[in-house]
Amino acid sequence: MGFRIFSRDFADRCFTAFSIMSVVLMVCVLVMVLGPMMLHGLKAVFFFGTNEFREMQLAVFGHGDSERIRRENGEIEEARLFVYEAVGRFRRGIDTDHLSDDVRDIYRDYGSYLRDNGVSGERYSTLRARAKVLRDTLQDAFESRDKGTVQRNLQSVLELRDDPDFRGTVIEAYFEKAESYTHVVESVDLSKREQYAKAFDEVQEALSKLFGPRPGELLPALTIDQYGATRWDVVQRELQKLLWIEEWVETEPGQPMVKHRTARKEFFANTDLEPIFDYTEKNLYRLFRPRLTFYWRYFLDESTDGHYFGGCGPEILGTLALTFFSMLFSIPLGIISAAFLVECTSDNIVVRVIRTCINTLAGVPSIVFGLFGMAFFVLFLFPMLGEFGHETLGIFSAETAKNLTKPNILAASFTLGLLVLPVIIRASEEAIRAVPRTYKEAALALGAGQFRTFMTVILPAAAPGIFTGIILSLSRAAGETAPILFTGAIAFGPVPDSILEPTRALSYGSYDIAVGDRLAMLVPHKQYGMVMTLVALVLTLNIIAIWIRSRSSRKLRGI
Amino acid sequence: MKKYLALGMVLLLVSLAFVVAAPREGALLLEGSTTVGPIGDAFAQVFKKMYPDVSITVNKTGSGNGAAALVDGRCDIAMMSRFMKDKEYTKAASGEKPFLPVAHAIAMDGVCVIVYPSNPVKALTREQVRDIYTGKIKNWRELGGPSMNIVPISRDTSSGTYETFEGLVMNKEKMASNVEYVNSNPQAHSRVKATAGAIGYVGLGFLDDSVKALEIDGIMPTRSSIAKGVYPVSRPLFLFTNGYPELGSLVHEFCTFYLTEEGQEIIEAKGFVPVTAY
Amino acid sequence: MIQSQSNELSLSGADASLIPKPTYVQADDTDTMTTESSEAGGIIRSKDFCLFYGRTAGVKNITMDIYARMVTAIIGPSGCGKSTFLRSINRMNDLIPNIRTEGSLTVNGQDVYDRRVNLVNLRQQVGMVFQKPNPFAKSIYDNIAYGPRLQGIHNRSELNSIVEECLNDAFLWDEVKDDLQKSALALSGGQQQRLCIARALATRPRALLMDEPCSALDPIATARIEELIAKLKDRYTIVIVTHNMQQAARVSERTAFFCLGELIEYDQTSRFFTNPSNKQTEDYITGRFG
Amino acid sequence: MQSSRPAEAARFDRPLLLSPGKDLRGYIFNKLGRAFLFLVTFVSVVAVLLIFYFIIREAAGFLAGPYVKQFFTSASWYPESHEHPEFGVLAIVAGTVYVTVLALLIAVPLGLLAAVWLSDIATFKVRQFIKPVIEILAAIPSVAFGFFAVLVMAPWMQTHLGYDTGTNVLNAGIILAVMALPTIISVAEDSLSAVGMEIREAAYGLGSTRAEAMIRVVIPAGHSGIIAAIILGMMRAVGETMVVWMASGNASQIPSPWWDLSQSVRTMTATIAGDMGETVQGSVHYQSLFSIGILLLVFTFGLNLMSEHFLARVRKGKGA
Repeated sequence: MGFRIFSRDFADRCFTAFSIMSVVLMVCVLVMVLGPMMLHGLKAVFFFGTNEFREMQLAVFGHGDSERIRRENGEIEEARLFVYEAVGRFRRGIDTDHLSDDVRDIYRDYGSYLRDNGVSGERYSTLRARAKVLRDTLQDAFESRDKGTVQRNLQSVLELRDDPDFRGTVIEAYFEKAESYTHVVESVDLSKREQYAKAFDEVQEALSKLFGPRPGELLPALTIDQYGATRWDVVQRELQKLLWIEEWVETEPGQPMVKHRTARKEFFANTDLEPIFDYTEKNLYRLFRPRLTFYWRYFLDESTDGHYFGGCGPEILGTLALTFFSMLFSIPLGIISAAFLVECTSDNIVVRVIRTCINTLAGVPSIVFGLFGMAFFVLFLFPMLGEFGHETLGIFSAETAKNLTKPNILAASFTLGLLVLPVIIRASEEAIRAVPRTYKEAALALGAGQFRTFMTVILPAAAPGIFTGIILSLSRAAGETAPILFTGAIAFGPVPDSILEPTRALSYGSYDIAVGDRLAMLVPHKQYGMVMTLVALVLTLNIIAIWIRSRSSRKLRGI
Repeated sequence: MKKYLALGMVLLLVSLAFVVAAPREGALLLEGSTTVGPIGDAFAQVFKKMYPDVSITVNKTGSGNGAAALVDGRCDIAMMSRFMKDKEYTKAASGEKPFLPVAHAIAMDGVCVIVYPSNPVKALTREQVRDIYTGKIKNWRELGGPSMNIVPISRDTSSGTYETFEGLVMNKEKMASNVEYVNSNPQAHSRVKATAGAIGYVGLGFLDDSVKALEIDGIMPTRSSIAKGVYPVSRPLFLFTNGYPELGSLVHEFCTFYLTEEGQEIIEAKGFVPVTAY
Repeated sequence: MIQSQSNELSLSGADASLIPKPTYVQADDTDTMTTESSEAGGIIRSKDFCLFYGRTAGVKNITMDIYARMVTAIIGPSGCGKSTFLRSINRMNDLIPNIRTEGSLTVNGQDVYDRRVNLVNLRQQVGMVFQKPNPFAKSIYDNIAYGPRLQGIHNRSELNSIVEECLNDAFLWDEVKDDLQKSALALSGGQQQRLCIARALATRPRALLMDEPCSALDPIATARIEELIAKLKDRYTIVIVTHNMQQAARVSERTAFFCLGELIEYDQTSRFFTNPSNKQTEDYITGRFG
Repeated sequence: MQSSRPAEAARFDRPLLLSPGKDLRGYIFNKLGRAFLFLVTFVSVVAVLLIFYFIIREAAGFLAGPYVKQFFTSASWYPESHEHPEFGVLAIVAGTVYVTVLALLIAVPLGLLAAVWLSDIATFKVRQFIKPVIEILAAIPSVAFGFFAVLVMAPWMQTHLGYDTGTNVLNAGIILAVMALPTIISVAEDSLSAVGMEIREAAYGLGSTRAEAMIRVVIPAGHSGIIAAIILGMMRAVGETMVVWMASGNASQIPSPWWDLSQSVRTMTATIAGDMGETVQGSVHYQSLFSIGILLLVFTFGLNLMSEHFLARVRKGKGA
């Protein structure tokens, strides 16, 4: 007997413990899934923005204090000058291709100069030939890796400096170049040129990622390449790439390799480039002016391509529109269906068939909904309606009829509405069924019709349960990707100005970022930012619904 | 009751406000491959600046759907990472409004075989890659690496990337049943990045420090080796139009944008290889 | 078994119903009675009425007349079908799936089980109060105003007067007049039941069916309800189902005794309790039942 | 109606008969209302039928073609092979079954226990707080779960459980369970709460412990809602696409040995979603995907019939 009581008690305690555990587990999962995502996502809104960010905002979206940004920019450009100059100096020794090109250009210019000045015949040929000798000597000097050869060639060029034939012509540029290259050669180990070249490319890339294109340089076509590091975390990441060379080194054959870091400063020791590494690291604040930014416009702004910069305003609008219209369609339909299933019919074969159909609908994979939506709404129903409305009834303009043949918000909303319909129906059905029969009896006995009874008594009493269904389906409608993929969502396009146009949406947007563009890999906060926005949006909608639910359930309990 | 009625009216008004709207100047619809999509996005971005009144929409649903959309008249330009199949051509030529799809090869893409960065294996031959994917080689030890099971990762069987890989590497042999499939380049990249024994393949643009590209048949996938056609696994990317677009039309301009300096710069920035050098 | 019993007992039921109509019908009210009901006597008449839940009979072969402006009590042991019969009158049993009726049950000469019967009008005119108080989760005011609003009365002052009048009728006005906007669920059980009665009155029924209205209440609350019934009986036709024989004796003018779904005896209350004609009735009222 | 009340009492002045002649408006409203309700409810049926029709239309070519036998008997899925395409769906069906069953095994007990906790153990205030929190889980878009599966779960499984690959049955099952849980908990909690206080009091009054009261009395009393909850949760698990596509690995194999949950599988939904966009419309591969769609619908339909049957038996057992 004692054992029996003990075991019953034990079982009860286990039961309680397990149920508490399951809820704790749930909350843990919530924190684990949602926490990092929200944290990463928040980085899209709260971050340390550099002046590059402010500059970008001003240029692309027209936000910000232009006067101040311009002033700061001037100061920053001044600070960066040191780096640019050092790079320029080093480049002259390492990257001589462009010097050779210049030399060739100058030679060509000289030809036209001569012709313009009426020089012709034999004199022309002589001068050209002389210039050509100069050109070739200079080019040899630039391309050679032997210091002696270089100096000899430069010397032979410079000897002709005072030649009256060349004075006052474009050829004078040759002497300047030779002169400056003489200085360069003194400080650079030309034999290392090959070795430096690749590392120097990396440095230049890291610098352009940090600072953006140099002032005066031709702007790249894409917005992403037009600005440097806009955020402090990107600055630090790129700085690491600038300061360190990372390599995977084999320890012994057949074993995993090990990461190995060497400082670039050491690599470039005793060159013009050496000081920039320390300089950049020490003056990072001065170079970027990071400031804690609350980028609330993230929720309003357009984005640049690949969602690299900017926000997700159109996506939010699209998601709201899609959710709103799908709910507009599915809530009344769902509640009416549920009412019919509970109130109007007893448990006969028709009801059973209907209920089975509804359950089956709940299990249709979302992608099939998408394809069905495309085949039925986009390709069949809407074009038919459009044609009918335009040609027979004349209530649609040709424009509207044409829009109806393309994927649009309405088609996507209907598809989403169908998708969530079973959830609403089942939840509402259960809620309506759970309303005490006495309520219904009371109303009926007072002479309310079935419709009145339902609207005034049963619906308010079932409201909390119905809202549960709405909450669940709202979330689903806002978050689904596959059904809208073919029916009304687009990756890029203008903000729609009618429901007969396709729209961007948060769910599809974040999916698109995740699967499409390599740029997105560089800005994970954008990827998570959109997911966070979606979660936050759905959350807001849910909180409203939950608030209404708790209000109505409180009312039901008479508090 | 009145409250609800008022709410309903407001909602109705809102929806009406959505329906009634001004028409746009012109429209350009792009649909198709997720691989070509980013190029479409970027081109569209540039076009939006040049023609602010034109509505350009880009949707990335896959090459197959792009082709179908072009045939159905649901889009103006289909972005495709593979050439059109016979069946699609037939459908286009025999539909209600028959037309001949015209291809514009806008860029080249290399399919690079990648492994986890600490993997010491540096180069493989096509036969070795094939043996891995057919399940003949199951451990990295057999290739001179550490003793680790190989986790082969492939793109889904209907993607253009898969088709390129299959055609150029697999030599009509079937992949083993344990090969995992992922649905996009970033996915393949992130799986390989996180799995020590993995081998996968991605587009050239997705190479970075966190994965290691392998030499195939002794050739490293680089921009120049792909442009020259030396690298064995590369493919062209296409835009398809409904007949050759009328000269000077928006579609024409869009489809030839890759020839401009700006267009090529964009293609390069997106990690692909331009077909012509400026 | 059921069949045989009903044959045996139906005679007594039929006999009991053949009772002269009440004598105090006033002159100015003659027009309120249709000729049919005046002739036959009852405003609610049931003739060989049977109701089946699926294949089980709930009540069978009930034949009785219920007269206007009188309190008719129905007593009987649990499960004897008295509630079922009561609920048949305004067709509240329709809520239960698979019910089937036989015989006729007329209200004011109209067979209520006619397929074309307007249930709304029927129930509006045959009100009902239930065993357990079931106020809506609305304010006291809205509870009372529910019925009038259904009938299209939205005028605020008119509603106010109806609410006050009905609450007064139900002896509730003094207790709740200061917080009419309070939720009805916050009232005590007895108050709730009186509220339900007031609510039923507000629809201005012609007949009021009360299904054990006091079973969940304490003696004081019960007394108030009984007082209320006494007050209302001049104006309404009241049918009350009760377990409590004393209550039946106190409030009703006529009493019916149901057993096993059948009507055993139906008579004027005074005669019923003092001189029951049936043995079963006698056993029951003297407590020897069972 | 407006006249003085006592004089009017007991007069049945409103027509009791609802005939077109006497009460035309009421008559029409009643009839039309019913028809309207029925039509609206029928929308879902029409939707299902249309979906069926649409899918069957697209799949017809395949089902009439030469691959049908192979479809049902083979486990090798090589739809894009140039020379010898193979359309064996067994491995894919097995994958769906694996993932769904695992998800349900995790989600149903957890969900029920959590629902019990919410409805009976937690204090009112805590419940008001926790329930929305759990519903937030339902608000997380599936793409987010997919990220989580690939970026967090998969590497974790590789490093801590020593699996070769982290995208496998276990991963997909767990993620699906998490996704199905909010639905199960929420709907089940509603139905448990709807079971009246009286029945609980009765059970406790007879000396039941909480566990006994819940398991023997309350849960059976709320069975209809709980089964609805499980069905909705199950349907969510079966129908989920993107997450499975990211988390399951999509290797078209039947795990061997069969209990090895660390192997990748491929589900029906993932196959449809993954292959649909890129494949040539109208090709054999395209049609075969729709055939999988039919299979999936039949699968869910069967599950539903089963649960309906079960539900009917429970009802009968209760004698109601």
